Amino acid sequence: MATMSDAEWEAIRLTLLVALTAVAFSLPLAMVTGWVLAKWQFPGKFLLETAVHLPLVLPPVVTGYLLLVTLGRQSFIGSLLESQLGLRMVFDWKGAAIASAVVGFPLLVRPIRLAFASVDPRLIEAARTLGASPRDAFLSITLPLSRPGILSGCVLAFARSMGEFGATMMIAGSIPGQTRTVPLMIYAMLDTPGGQATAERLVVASVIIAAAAMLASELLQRYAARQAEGSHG
Amino acid sequence: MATMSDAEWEAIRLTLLVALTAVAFSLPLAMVTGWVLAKWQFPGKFLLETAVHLPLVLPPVVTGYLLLVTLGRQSFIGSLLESQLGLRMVFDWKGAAIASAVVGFPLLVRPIRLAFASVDPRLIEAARTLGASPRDAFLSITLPLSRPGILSGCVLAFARSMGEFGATMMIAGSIPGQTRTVPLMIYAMLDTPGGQATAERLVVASVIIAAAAMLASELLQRYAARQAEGSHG
Amino acid sequence: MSRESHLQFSAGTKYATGFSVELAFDAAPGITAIVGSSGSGKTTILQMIAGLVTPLRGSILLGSRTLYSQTLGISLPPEDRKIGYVFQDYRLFPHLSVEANLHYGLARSPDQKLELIQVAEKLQLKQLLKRFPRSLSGGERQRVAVARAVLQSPALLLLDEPWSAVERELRDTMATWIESVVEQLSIPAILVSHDEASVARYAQKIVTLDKQ
Amino acid sequence: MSRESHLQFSAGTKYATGFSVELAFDAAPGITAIVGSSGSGKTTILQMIAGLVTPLRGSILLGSRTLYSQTLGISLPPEDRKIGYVFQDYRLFPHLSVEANLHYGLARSPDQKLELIQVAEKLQLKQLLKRFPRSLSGGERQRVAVARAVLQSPALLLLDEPWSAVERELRDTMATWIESVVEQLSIPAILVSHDEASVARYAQKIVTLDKQ
Amino acid sequence: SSSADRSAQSGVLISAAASTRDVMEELAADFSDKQQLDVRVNSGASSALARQIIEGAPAHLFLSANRDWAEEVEKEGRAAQIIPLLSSRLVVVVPKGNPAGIDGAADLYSDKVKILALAESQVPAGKYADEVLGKLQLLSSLEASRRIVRASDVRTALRFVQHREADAAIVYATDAKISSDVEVLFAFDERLHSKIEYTLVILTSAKERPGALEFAKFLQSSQAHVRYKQLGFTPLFEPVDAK
Ligand SMILES: Nc1ncnc2c1ncn2[C@@H]1O[C@H](COP(=O)(O)OP(=O)(O)OP(=O)(O)O)[C@@H](O)[C@H]1O
Ligand SMILES: Nc1ncnc2c1ncn2[C@@H]1O[C@H](COP(=O)(O)OP(=O)(O)OP(=O)(O)O)[C@@H](O)[C@H]1O
Ligand code: MOO
Ligand SMILES: [Mg+2]
Ligand SMILES: [Mg+2]
Repeated sequence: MATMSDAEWEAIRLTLLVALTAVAFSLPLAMVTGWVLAKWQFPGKFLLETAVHLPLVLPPVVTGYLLLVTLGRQSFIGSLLESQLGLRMVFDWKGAAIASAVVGFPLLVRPIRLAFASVDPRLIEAARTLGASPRDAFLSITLPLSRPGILSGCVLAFARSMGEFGATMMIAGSIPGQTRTVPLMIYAMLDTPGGQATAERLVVASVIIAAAAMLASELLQRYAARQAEGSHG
Repeated sequence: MATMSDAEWEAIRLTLLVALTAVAFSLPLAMVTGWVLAKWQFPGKFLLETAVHLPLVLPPVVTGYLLLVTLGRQSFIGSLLESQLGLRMVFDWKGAAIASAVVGFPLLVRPIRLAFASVDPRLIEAARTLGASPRDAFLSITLPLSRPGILSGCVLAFARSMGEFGATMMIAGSIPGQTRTVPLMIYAMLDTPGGQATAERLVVASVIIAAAAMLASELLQRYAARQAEGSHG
Repeated sequence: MSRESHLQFSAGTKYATGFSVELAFDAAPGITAIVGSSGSGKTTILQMIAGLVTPLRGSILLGSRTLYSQTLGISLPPEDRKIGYVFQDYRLFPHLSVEANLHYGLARSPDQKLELIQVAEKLQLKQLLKRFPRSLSGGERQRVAVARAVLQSPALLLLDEPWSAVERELRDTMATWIESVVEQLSIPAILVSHDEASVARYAQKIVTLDKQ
Repeated sequence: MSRESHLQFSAGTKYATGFSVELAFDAAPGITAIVGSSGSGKTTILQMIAGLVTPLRGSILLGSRTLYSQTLGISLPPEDRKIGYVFQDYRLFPHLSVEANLHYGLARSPDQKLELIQVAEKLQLKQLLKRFPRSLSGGERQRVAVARAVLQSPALLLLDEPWSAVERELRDTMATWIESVVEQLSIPAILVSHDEASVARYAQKIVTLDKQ
Repeated sequence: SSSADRSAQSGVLISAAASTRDVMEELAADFSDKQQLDVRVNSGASSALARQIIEGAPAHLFLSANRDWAEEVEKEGRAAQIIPLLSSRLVVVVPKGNPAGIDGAADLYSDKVKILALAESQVPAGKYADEVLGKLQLLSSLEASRRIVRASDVRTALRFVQHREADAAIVYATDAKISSDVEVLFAFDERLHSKIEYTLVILTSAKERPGALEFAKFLQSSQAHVRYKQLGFTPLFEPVDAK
């Protein structure tokens, strides 16, 4: 890795920034969505589910295209963001983060939903009799017992973000040092004479980052499990 | 939908064929992998995890490129498949199914792993004392109790397959009526003058299929839950 | 006998399976036992008092507080009832140590009249405070469940088979201690137990639930 | 007394927490009780017999079969021991109906000497066959656990507090019935119970486990 | 984020068609060094680039692979000036050594070519190829016999030939130059397709951005002229030498 160029380091830095931002900012919404899907029953619930899964079903380029239309300068949201907050999404790493967040959202929600659904409701009842409000019981019982699922969702969404190409390319473009994330750079290098070596280095770097993420999640999981000596009381 | 052309119907048929084949054939391997990740502890386990997640971390085009190199006519495997079995993967729907299976694999494994890990081992012990071999206990206890997780993984992988573009394009090309799946056709139509309408119809069709899949999984889930009147004994 | 902490129960409910139960009784401070055969509805009564099963009719009053009233449309959420509940199936929190389990209700209680360490000592749990529920024996779990419910200094204590998994000697220790706690806090305790000896010895009043 | 179905237990183990237990006893066909205070290791002994906890030393023989032997390096897997185990925490299969729970061991047993319907009737479970464990009362669950273990016609029966959640009357029905089953099958049964009355009345032999 | 934000506020940004990425990045680097000005290149499919500009992407210049997308941008009022910059030849490539023994255009519809790789019809290169095959009256028969594989871009079409999965591909002469595993069999007569015209669009936003117009001029300098030719492009302009 001694031979990595500045541009490659910049792409890696950018990818990490985008992936972490995407996961961090979509996590709260994913938890709310996971909760609603796990605990509420309402007619047409599968429509919400479909909506959540849309970014997975649609080709990423289409998702990117829709984001471009939604957040572009000509759109209501885009113009509002720019005039009120001075935020521009198109050709910006923040746009790339939004693309990653949207594309990774279903991967984040599913395991969280499953985890919430499988927490034994009798434990929640016990917490309530011990003085915990529903919110308190969620934070002190449901949340820690759902840690493996939440972690799982984060790992999936993070990994997906590391490889996100189509949607990012549409909204953020591929500007070296600015929005050219690792996948975009790999793609560019694949077609460049002499770019093969760079592409290979970047693939290796992605793999290493992914391995680090797995290791981290594995350790966190083991730590949590040791804390609880297994989750079956 | 009365206006859908034959080519569009053909793309939909092909996409369903590819997605269902991909999920059906990768499910057994995903279960084995999920089991190993859930139940075994071994040094360097995170390396296996990383390997499983690679198709998520790498841009799909890169995955497709690697598949092309691995399964292509010039490769050992590819030439073997062609000479011995008369099977050609490149430019074939079977190649598209492999691409979908590979890209969807991490999405299939994660929830299954989580489900296996969260089955109460005390129930397995009880089954063993009642005369069940480990394999029997897996089939009669672990598997049915993991149904929500397995279903979840299948839904994710199926949905992902519906939207798979990059890897499919690399290995299967885009031959109308032969390997042009819905995402490839949407891509082709997106920027074609007059193609917008087709692209929109296909997006709508994808969404409807996804909704149907969600509805099916929801019903299956509810059916299974009714069977068990909830999973907390 | 202070009216302030008197339980007046008169309610009934019905499960989807067709089973229905109906009961009316008063419980003054001290131990009131509910006895009845297996499946007669004892746990269901306790769950109605705790707010975990909603009655279909009637009212439940605790001192001057209305916990439930069909006519008034009142149904206090469980966390506002200040009721300590020892579940028949314990329901310890698997991710918390014994100490954290005991602390759970204590930390959420406005008036902490009992000390964690002293209660743990009384119920012979002091050696187990750092352990997790998974590695406890049946009787140990049961004692943690009792300690956890008592430690929140409730206005009413519900005990569903609180000593079914311990030997006679420990059972007497537990019963005597609960008797003293109930007296100290001046609250009613509802005891469900199939152990006739301890019911006869410790209950001031016995309510019998017939299978309907 | 047939040697064929005699349990010879002489083994010990130790948990990571430091707790260790060691015991030697024989059990002939009929009911042998193990008594001892909460946390003294009764459940641990049963788990060693069933093959769920591996002893650190000693041997466990059932008739002519070696279930475990440290010196011979033998440890039969639980499913080959033909031991019916009523767990202290029941362990019913949540996804199976009562009937399917009862059927589970029966279907996997080579010689089916008992009828599901008759056992269900004896333990007053006939009304519950289509129900799922989640909606059963404590005593109902316990009876399903007992019926499930007995129905596999085991070569040895382990009963960990099998009637702690039912009233005196039903307890006697259960004990008398188990006594007759044990006699019919001519097998030993190991009973762990804190109910001194039923131990005194039904156990032919009492082994006392001291806290070490 | 800081460096990225700064350059977005001060530098010049050109959105360039994927097939011109290498030369544009090279010229941008040259110009940046000389002028102490930051020029960045955003590359992608011309269609995507045009849409991004229409949706407000902060680019100052746009190099489209054809005239259509340039005009699309103009229609939306974002173009200040449109300059035909480069042309290219459309060629047939085959795996090195021509294993199928393809002889000329007539062989494209013969048993020698089981798979012909083309870019998708909406990608400029694919559109030109369609025109050529249409004029040669080969397109419908090739399509009917399912011998045409469409690639998402022209480089992927090339790659299929590199890996010998396709027997031939129609690509730009400039693409053929980057791979040593393929050989150019022949170039099509330019009259068989509409003019290949890489079109430089000076966007309205270029006027307020110091250096943008200078860089546009640099792209038409004699130094650039030489580079284009080396890479296989045909410049459509007379060098106007910027100082
Ligand atoms: N959630 C439920 N849904 C349907 N029926 C239920 C449910 N919970 C309990 N029952 C039934 O209601 C009846 C009363 O149950 P309950 O748990 O109150 O009995 P109990 O008196 O506590 O019995 P035990 O002494 O065996 O614990 C039983 O027949 C039981 O099967
Ligand atoms: N998995 C385990 N890991 C560590 N310690 C354990 C484990 N299981 C049980 N113990 C401890 O070993 C001791 C004996 O446990 P065991 O369950 O055998 O007791 P018991 O005699 O059945 O008690 P009870 O009558 O309360 O059920 C207890 O102190 C318990 O805390
Ligand atoms: O450079 Mo293009 O837009 O792939 O023809
Ligand atoms: Mg009960
Ligand atoms: Mg025990």
